[in-house]
This record gives sequence, C-alpha cells and structure tokens, in this order.
Amino acid sequence: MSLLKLADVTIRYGRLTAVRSVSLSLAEGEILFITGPNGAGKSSLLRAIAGVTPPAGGRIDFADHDVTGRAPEDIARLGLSMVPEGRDVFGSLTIEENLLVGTGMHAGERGWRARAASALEEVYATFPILKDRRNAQAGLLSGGQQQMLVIGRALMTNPRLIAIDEPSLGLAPNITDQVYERLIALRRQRALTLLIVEQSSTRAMMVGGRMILMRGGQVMMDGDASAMGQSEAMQDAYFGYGEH
Amino acid sequence: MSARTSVARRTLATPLILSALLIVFALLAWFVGSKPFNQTIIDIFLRVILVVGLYIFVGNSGVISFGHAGFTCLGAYAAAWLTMPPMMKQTLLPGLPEWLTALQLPYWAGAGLAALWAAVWAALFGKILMRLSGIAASIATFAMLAMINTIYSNWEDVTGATSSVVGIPIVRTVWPYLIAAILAVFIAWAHAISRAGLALRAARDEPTAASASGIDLPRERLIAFVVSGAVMGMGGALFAHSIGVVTPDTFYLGLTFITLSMLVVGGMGSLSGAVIGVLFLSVLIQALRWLEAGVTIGASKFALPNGVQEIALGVVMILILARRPSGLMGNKELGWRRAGSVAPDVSGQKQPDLSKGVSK
Amino acid sequence: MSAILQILFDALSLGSLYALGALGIALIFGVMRLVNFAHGDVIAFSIFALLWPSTDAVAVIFAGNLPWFLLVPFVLVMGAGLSVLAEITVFRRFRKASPATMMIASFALGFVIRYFLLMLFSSRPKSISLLPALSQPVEILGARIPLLQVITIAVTVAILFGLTSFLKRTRFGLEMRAAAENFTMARVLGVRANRVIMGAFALSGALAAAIGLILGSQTGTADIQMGANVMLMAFIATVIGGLGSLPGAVIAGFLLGAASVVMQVTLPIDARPFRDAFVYGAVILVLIFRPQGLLAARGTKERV
Amino acid sequence: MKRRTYLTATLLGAALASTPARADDDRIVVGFATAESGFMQAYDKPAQDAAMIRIKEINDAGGLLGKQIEVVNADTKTDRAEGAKAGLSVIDQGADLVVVSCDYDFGAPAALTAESAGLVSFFLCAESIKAGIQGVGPHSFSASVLAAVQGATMAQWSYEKKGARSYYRLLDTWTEYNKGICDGFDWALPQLADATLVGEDTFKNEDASIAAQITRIKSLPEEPDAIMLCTMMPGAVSAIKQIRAAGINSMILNGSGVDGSYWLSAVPDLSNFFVPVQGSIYGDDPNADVTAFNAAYKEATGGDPSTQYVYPGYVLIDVWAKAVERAGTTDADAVVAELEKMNEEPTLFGPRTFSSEIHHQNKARYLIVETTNGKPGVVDEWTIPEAIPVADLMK
Repeated sequence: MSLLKLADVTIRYGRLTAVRSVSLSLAEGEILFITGPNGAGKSSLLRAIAGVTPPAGGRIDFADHDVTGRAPEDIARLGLSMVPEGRDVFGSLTIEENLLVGTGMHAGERGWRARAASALEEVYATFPILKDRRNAQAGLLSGGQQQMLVIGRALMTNPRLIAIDEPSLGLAPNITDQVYERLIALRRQRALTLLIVEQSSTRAMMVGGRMILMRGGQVMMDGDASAMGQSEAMQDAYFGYGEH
Repeated sequence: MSARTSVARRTLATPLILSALLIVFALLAWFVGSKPFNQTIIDIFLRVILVVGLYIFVGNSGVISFGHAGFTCLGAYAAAWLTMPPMMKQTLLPGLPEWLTALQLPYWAGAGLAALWAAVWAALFGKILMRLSGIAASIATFAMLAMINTIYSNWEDVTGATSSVVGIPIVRTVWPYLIAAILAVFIAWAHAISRAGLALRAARDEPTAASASGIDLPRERLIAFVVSGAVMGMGGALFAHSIGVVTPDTFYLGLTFITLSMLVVGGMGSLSGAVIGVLFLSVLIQALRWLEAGVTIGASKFALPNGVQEIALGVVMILILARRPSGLMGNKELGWRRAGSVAPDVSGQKQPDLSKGVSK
Repeated sequence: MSAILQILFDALSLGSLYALGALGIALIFGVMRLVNFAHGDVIAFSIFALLWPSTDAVAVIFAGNLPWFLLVPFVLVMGAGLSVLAEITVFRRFRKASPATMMIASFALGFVIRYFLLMLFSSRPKSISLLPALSQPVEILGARIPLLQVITIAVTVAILFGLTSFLKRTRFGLEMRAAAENFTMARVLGVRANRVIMGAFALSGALAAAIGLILGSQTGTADIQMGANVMLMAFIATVIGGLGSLPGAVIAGFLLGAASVVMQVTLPIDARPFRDAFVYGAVILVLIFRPQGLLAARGTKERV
Repeated sequence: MKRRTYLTATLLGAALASTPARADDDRIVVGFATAESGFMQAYDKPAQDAAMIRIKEINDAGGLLGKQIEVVNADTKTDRAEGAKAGLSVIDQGADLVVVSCDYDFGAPAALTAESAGLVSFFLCAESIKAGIQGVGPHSFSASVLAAVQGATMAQWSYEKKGARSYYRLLDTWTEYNKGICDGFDWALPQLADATLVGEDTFKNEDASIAAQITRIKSLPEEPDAIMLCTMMPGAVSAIKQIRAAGINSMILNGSGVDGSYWLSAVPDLSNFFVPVQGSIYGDDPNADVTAFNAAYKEATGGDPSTQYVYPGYVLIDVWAKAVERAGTTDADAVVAELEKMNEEPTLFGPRTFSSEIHHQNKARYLIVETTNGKPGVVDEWTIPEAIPVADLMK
C-alpha cells in the first residue's frame, strides 16, 4: 500500500510551469531519490508535497488523506516532515530549542512530554555533536552540523516520511558520507520512509533504493537506482541529448 | 527607429487615455457650473498631481516613502513667498530676505519655481537617503517629513509657524489645475520609459540581478526622488492657490496617508493605477458626503449620520485591498490593445515561495 | 544630584512608554511582516472602553471606578480582544498581500476605529481620574518623583521580564519566536500559523492597553488621539532597534525616550521648539550607519 | 469601459443636487460653514447653538427688517479644502452672512470665499488677530475676544489683586491661540512695576510627560508666585495634573481655553487656579440675564454649556442683527460701516467695540473664575485699562 501518491501534479508560479503533471507513488519503508539537472522542478515538487506551495493541478495523497493544498502544519501532523534545501535553522534559537519546535504539535496528547524527552535523547545519540553544543545559538553551527540539526529536528516530530532537499548541498564529501550513513541507520531502526532530492546520481546509486530522474518539470525515468546506474539512456535523459 | 521611440509609441496610449479622462472631469465641472462642485473637481486634480508624483518614486522604486508630503509643504510655502502681496509679507513674514519680500509673481511662475525649490531639497535629502532601501528607507523618509514639519511649524519669522499664512492669490478656475494634472501624468510617463525609469523598474523587481548588471541603484532612485519631489512641489503650490491659506499640518500625516492609500488602492505598480485610484476614491468620498448631507427620495429625506463617511471609506478601502491586493488596476496600464505594463510583474503579490531562507 | 536623578527618571519613564509601544509593533512585525498602524488606535480604544458611550462633555464612567485589580485586567482584555478581532476580521485576509498593501490596510483599520470612537464619544477629551493614587509624589534620594513614574518604569521592567520568560520558557513562546524568524519553516514543523499570529496580536493588544492605562492615569484624560504620538515614536524605535528583534525594539525605545528628554533639558530656550527636529535628525543618522537596525535579528536579512 | 461610465454617472448625480441661488434682498439668510463632523465639531456646535438661540429670539420678535431670518449650512468636516467648498456652497444658497469655524486655521478658507464674494464673514470664536481685517479682509469679523487680552488680564489682575510678583511663563507651542495668550502676558508684564519673569519654558500639547519642564521649575531658588500657562485642551489637563502632582502650589494663570468643569475630576481638589471668562457657566454670573441664557441654552440643546465658548455665538448674531437694523439693508459694505461705528456696544457678555483698524476686541471686560478644591466660581471682574495696540498684536 503506498504511503504517498501523486496524480498529475502541476505547479505554476505566475505564467511559469515548474512541474508538469507528475505522477508517482512511494510505499512505506521505501527510499526514493529524485535526481535531475537544476530547475527540473525537484524542489517545487517537494514543497508541494509538504503543502508550502499549493499545486495548480492534480492530487496528492499521504497516508490515505487527500493533502492537496492543505496547510503545511496539518500535513506535518499526519507524519510528513520536510527538510528544505538550504537547511533552515532558527538562527536566534539554541540547538535544543530548534529541536523542540517540532514537538509542539503533539502537545496535549497523553505522555507527550516523556516521548519528546526520549526523542531528544535519541537525536543526541545519533548526532553527539549536537548534545555538546546544545545551548549554543544554531546560527553559529557549521554547514554539516546544521544539516544534522535539521534532520534531527525533522525526527523530533516522529514522522512516517522524511523528505530532504539536497542534504549534500555545500558539504564536504566526508561530511556528506557521515550524514548519509546516519540516514540509512535511522531508516533501518525506525522503519522510516525517505524521499531525498539528490543532484548527484552517483550518490543515489551508492545508497541504492529506487530513483526518479526529472527534467523540465517531468519524470523522465523511474527505476532501481543501481540498475539505472551508468546506462546510456540515463545520460541521454539527464542531459537531454537525442531529443528535439 | 531607435528602441526608445518604439517603447514610447507602444506606451503613449496610457497618458493619452488618462488625460482624456481628466478632461472629461473638467468638462463636467464646466457643464455643471456650480462653484462648490468646481472646487471638488479642483481638489480631485490636485490629488491626481500628488498621487502621480508619489507614483513616480514609490511606483517605480517599490520603496514606500512617507516623506513626500514634505515636498508638498515646501512647494506650498514657496508659492506663498513668491506670490503674496509684498505689503502683507512685510507684516506677516518679517524674516524673509528683501529681494523675496519685494517679489510678486503670477501663480504659474510661482508654481514652477516652487517645483524647482522642492526638487533642490529632494536632491539634498535624496543624496543621503537613497542608499537605504526597504523599511529603513520608509522610516528615513518619514523622519525627513517630520523634520520639515517641525521646522516649518516653529520658524516664526519665515513661515509664520503654526499660524496660517494667508493672502495667497486664489485661483478658482478648473483649467490651470487640469493642465498641471496632465503635465504631471506626462512627466510620470516620460520618466517611466526613460533610461533611468526603466533601470529603476528593473531594479524594483529583481534588485540583486539589476545591481549585478551594473545598475547604480542609488543614482536611479535619486533621479526618481528628485522628479517626484518636483511634481509634489508643483502640487503643493497649486494646493495653496486653491484655498488661499496654508498651515504646516495641512501637509503632514493626513495628506501622507490619503495619497499613499489612493496609490495602493489604485495599483502601486502602474501610472493608470495612480490616476484611477484618485478618481475612484475621490468619487467614493464625494458620494458618501453627498449621502451624509442628505438625499430626498420622494417624501422622506435619507441621510447618513455625521461621521459615517470616514468609517465607510476605511471599510471600503479594506475590502478593495482584500479582494485585489495589488490594487484596482493590478499592474496593468490603460492602453488601446491589451498592451501589458512595461515590465510585467506581480509586485503587489508576495511570491508564495519560501522567500526567507528556503528558496528555489 | 537630585536634578540628574530626576532627569534619569524622566528619561526612563518616557523611554518605557516608547519601549512598550515598540514591543507591541515588533511582535506583530515578527510573525507577519506587518507594521501595524492601527496600534495607536488600540491604545485609545482600550481606555475609552472604560467609559459609557456619550457625546456630552462630562465622562460617564462605566467601568472606570472598578477597583484597580479588576480595572487593569478589564482594560488589558479589551485591548487584546480588539487586536485579535482585527486579526480575524481584517488581517487574516491579507496573509498573501505585499507589505505595502498590509500597511495601508492597517492604516485604514486605524482610521475606522478612530472615527468610530469619534462618533461615540465626540472629539472633546473626556476626563477620567484613573488610579488617582498613583500621582502622589514620592521621595527617592532627594528627588521628588511622581509615584506613577516609578510605577511606569517598574511595570515596564516587569513586563519585559515576563515577556522574555514567556518567550523563552513556554512552548507557545518558543513557537512564536520560531515563527517570527522563519514563518513557513515553523509551519512545516507543525506550528499552527493562525494561533501564533492571534497570540502575537493578543499580546500586542494587551501591551497597547498597558500604554493606555499609563497615559490615562498620567494625563487624566481619554483623548481619541492619545495613542498617535507614542505610536509614531514606537514605530521609529522598532525600525532602529532592528525589525523583528524584540530586545532591539526595547533598547531603541529607551534610547528615543532618553534622547527626547535630554534634548528638552539641554537645548537653549529658542531651540527647544525644534527639539523633535533634532531627534528625527538622529534617527536618519542611525539608519544611515545601521540600515538593518542596532540588533538586526539574524533571520531577517534577505538571503540570495 | 464599465469603470469609466460608472464614474461619470455618479458625478453627474452629485452635481445636480447643488444648483446655485444668488443672495438677493427679499430674503435674509445666515449661512453656517462650520464643522458638523470631525474634530472641530465639539467646539463649533455649542457656539452655533447659541447663535441659533439669538436667531430664534429675533424671529419670534418679528424678525429682521420685517423678514424672518433663514438659515442654511454646509459641513466643513474639519478639513481645510472642504472648508472652502462649504463657504462656496452657503454663498450659492444665498447667504448674506457667512458664519465660519471657531478656529482661525479651519475657518479661514470659508471666510476667504465670503471675502472674495464681497460678503460679511464672522468667526464663531477665533481669538487670533488674523480672524478679521489682518488675516482675511475688510468684511471679516470675530465674535470673541483676542487671546492676548486674556494673557494681559491675568497678568494685571494677579499683580493688582493677588500681589503676585515673580512669574514663570510656560508656553505650549502647538497653536496660534496659545502663543496669543503669552503675547498678551509679555505685553502687560513690563508695565507692572516690580514684577519679574523668573523663568520660561515651552512644551508640546501632545507630550506624554512634561517632567523635564517641571524639573526646571522646581530647580528655581524659590517657587514662583504665579505660572502663566499658555495652553489649551487636550494637553492642558495633563500639564496641570503633573504640575500639581510635583508639589508646585503657585497660582496657575490660564487663557479661556481651559474653562469648564468637565475635566476637573482629572485633577482632584485643584486649587489656586484662575481662568478669565466672558460669562460664567456655573450659574453665579453677576448679570442675571446670563443665567437666563444658560437656562435657554439647556432647554434648546438638552445640556448646560460646557465652556464659555458658547457665548460668542450669541454675541455674533446680536451685533450683526443690530448693524443690519441700523443700516436698513443686508448689503455688506453698509453693515460693515455700521459695525465699525460700534463703540462699547452693550451685549449680554460685555461691551463690544469694532473699528476700521481692527474687527476684534483688543480690550474687554473679563470675569475671573477661581477654582478651589475642584469647585470653580466667579470671584472678581477685570478690564485692562488700555487696549493692546495692533502693532503689538501683529508681532
């Protein structure tokens, strides 16, 4: 049964169409990479899923709810947590405060404080660096540390699906390795579904799982990451040769 | 045929249509012939001059200026100094220099020099203020207005401080105000399609891209600031001649907000928006006042209670802005064919994307 | 010595009025990027709420002579209530509008409130003896200072600490600070937008009511334009302090109050009427050297 | 296209409602171009009601020159541009006399329209020298007394009757009226033998606190005998309250702007506080007719007069009607000539004098109202011996 289903989703900014009737579905526990050149509409798609940019057309279902055009805070409550590109930390808040922002939505449920505290400990266990500097202002962290913070923050909302936009952006390769290694470990521990926008298809292939290639707002290819690997068709689709 | 004339030819329709609209209003006043109605039309033309003047800077640069009423004040007092009978200046304003006290110009010459005087001060203030942008620029221009108001409200010998300066020759015919309003519209149009105007509009929509491609933003803004200061100065001078008396707080917060509201309700991004904003709200205000004064329908006399006019005006403005956030005209210009505005954009509409931090 | 102390108290009490005002504006700007021009009219409304609507000169006290422990909450609730009502009926429809459109809408709302009060109460100021006990002078280190000045400063400091601990310690405060810095990101993490904004408006309305109380008991009159001057100075303080930064707004509020008092004391008699011109000149200078304000909140700088 | 046709249609409708009717001699019309809404309404309406009372009295007694006085009005909405329109519209409705707003700044636009139409204009209660020949033209008058006379009266009366010697001058720079009061005080003080000005300061009406100014007063070697406070509502109450709260108990001398008991509850048991008035609204006026007038006012409007600024409205119609009676016509120049002949013309609220040099009162009898423990009452009467010369007034 698919956790996330997109049917003919179209996104427009004024007269510019960023995404043209894209359909895809994602099962519980799956990893899906979305790759493609700049401007392919990857981030727009992610923002539509998270409710930040209501789609112009089509329908989005998450965990059997029609979330098309619903407010981001309602979609987050259903268990979908998005980590936008550019790692938006709340610079003026401390690291711990950043992490706690996501727990607010469960306030009122029985025992939510205990669950929040244990989630916090879990994130500190996954990302020890965050624990050492938990009272420092998040704005002072390095790129890699901020990436870990925003992933940790997404985890604090105890989501069923995490959608991450370009986790490797602006990070040194070894730092990106660390981040991915933690992501995979988390997926196994908590049966998490991952939707990752990743520009470098080689990174996607190393991790494995399913991959979609987008260009010009449309899905070009959809298949197993490692299989698609070096295939001729892959390069053509990526750079758009042999078309026109 | 150079690029400039083609842009001119394509957009010439807008000022022509707007001028035609103003002429219709003037003919209406001539046709009706009653003095108070004549004065209503004069007030509408004055507001057209002031809001078009405001549009030249605010519309093109996207910076909300609270200071432009200050230039109207400078213009009004300059007109008073230049056109009042010398004998009256002797008693009321002893601090004026000799050559100015002796001077008594016709009103149109006075208005021209008043526009120049306001433009000079716009250049001086602009040199300092135009480096700022966004909310800092709005506050700095407001501080300029407050300074001008405080100085003019206390400079006893030169401005008569808070007491009204009276004795300014009154012009009661509609035609000079019509000509000035049409002049303002054409000045605004000419500036909008000039090199400086186009560069400023480009910078308004994409500041980073514009400065990356070599546009010296403060200089372009300064040009617009000076041109708009001159038009506001002319407006101030004619305002003085429309009622014959001026006080500093006529040109302070009240005027600032009514002109800004008319510009935003009409459509901040377009010259037609500025003019339509004035005409629409002025007619609305007159209609409400007419209702308040009392309308006899059949036997019964229906009249709104006093003071309802302002409340109704505020409510209508909120409703208009809610339904059309970028104003009545959006950013479109009146033209023969569906000619879009010079730079199509949706300045009134906040981009839905995560403009703060999360951007793609 | 007592003269200097006196000037210090004058500066602090005027500064706290401007600081409270600046706080009220910065709170709303934080969550909505809206400079609320109706804030001055909320101040006036919360005081007129004490009076029974009547246009004759003598004020008909409605809730005015409630004991203070009932009167103060009543006024705070009226201020917060009007502010939240304004959010629900007007500003909720302007979420997607540009800052200019929202600003003019807030001005139009202020216009409606002002003329509504004018219709109910007429323009003649109504005299109310609000908490009269506060205006007795008190002796501190040789300076005779009206009790009200001391109370104003104490109340402002108490509100500042109360507000900071609310923002720092409570969940709602945390969500409001997060929303103030990056509104959409906070929503993606499940923070309810409308509730946070309503909370900011309620707090801002209560702060406006507090200013109304202080002004009302200090001047003894309820006048429709009583909020206008404080609103303007508070608006300037918010921008100088660094828009969206609450501590910045408070510090700038105190600075403006101090500047105004010091100039009133130091300027020669014939330059004194021009006092405000000097204050505004200083405002321009500050903006030239620090366009983003003294304590620019980190998140508000435009990112490429 | 839809928007443009809509605009022209509404305008046509608005225009037809106001067709002009020139003033002619078979009717006597008084036009009120005053504020019926906005901030000046609270100050214009009382004086206008008093004027209507006088008109009713005249009409009941058979009218003027055998004709009933008709009344037309137009609302200035407390806006200067609208004031000019209001003036033009009452003139179009055939007004022979144009009554304009209480405050000079808001009344001048309408008065100027009357002047250019060659009609007589009267300011309801403006107390600046400009409300007359100097500020409008030869056909313009004011029904009240110059602010300077109030300042001079307070100085001389406090010196002669209360033995005050050291004075402190506190000026609110907000309006021309305030400066007028202090100008009169400055003119009178040097003529008082050993009276001294121990200090002076200014403040702004809207200032939330005048603490700095009070500190300066308190730092004087010893408390001044009297403080000349040149201010008006609404800031006056806050200034008075803060002066007394700081423990300064000197006499406080004022202009008529603070007359009225409606604000006294804000400064509990205020004492040593003096206000010059043309007539007493407290029911203790030496002239019984004034108390009768107050009753007539209460009956006509449902409330007691709240300040003495009601009385000039009555005086206005009174002197104008007498001038029309004597001239036998409502023609402006004839009426002006008659008005300028009036010297110490008795009216209910003290004698009135007009001349070709000044259409205002630079000398008048004032009642002195003292407030003790929050209770105001008439305690004395004072007329400045010689009129304030026009040159000093135009300073």
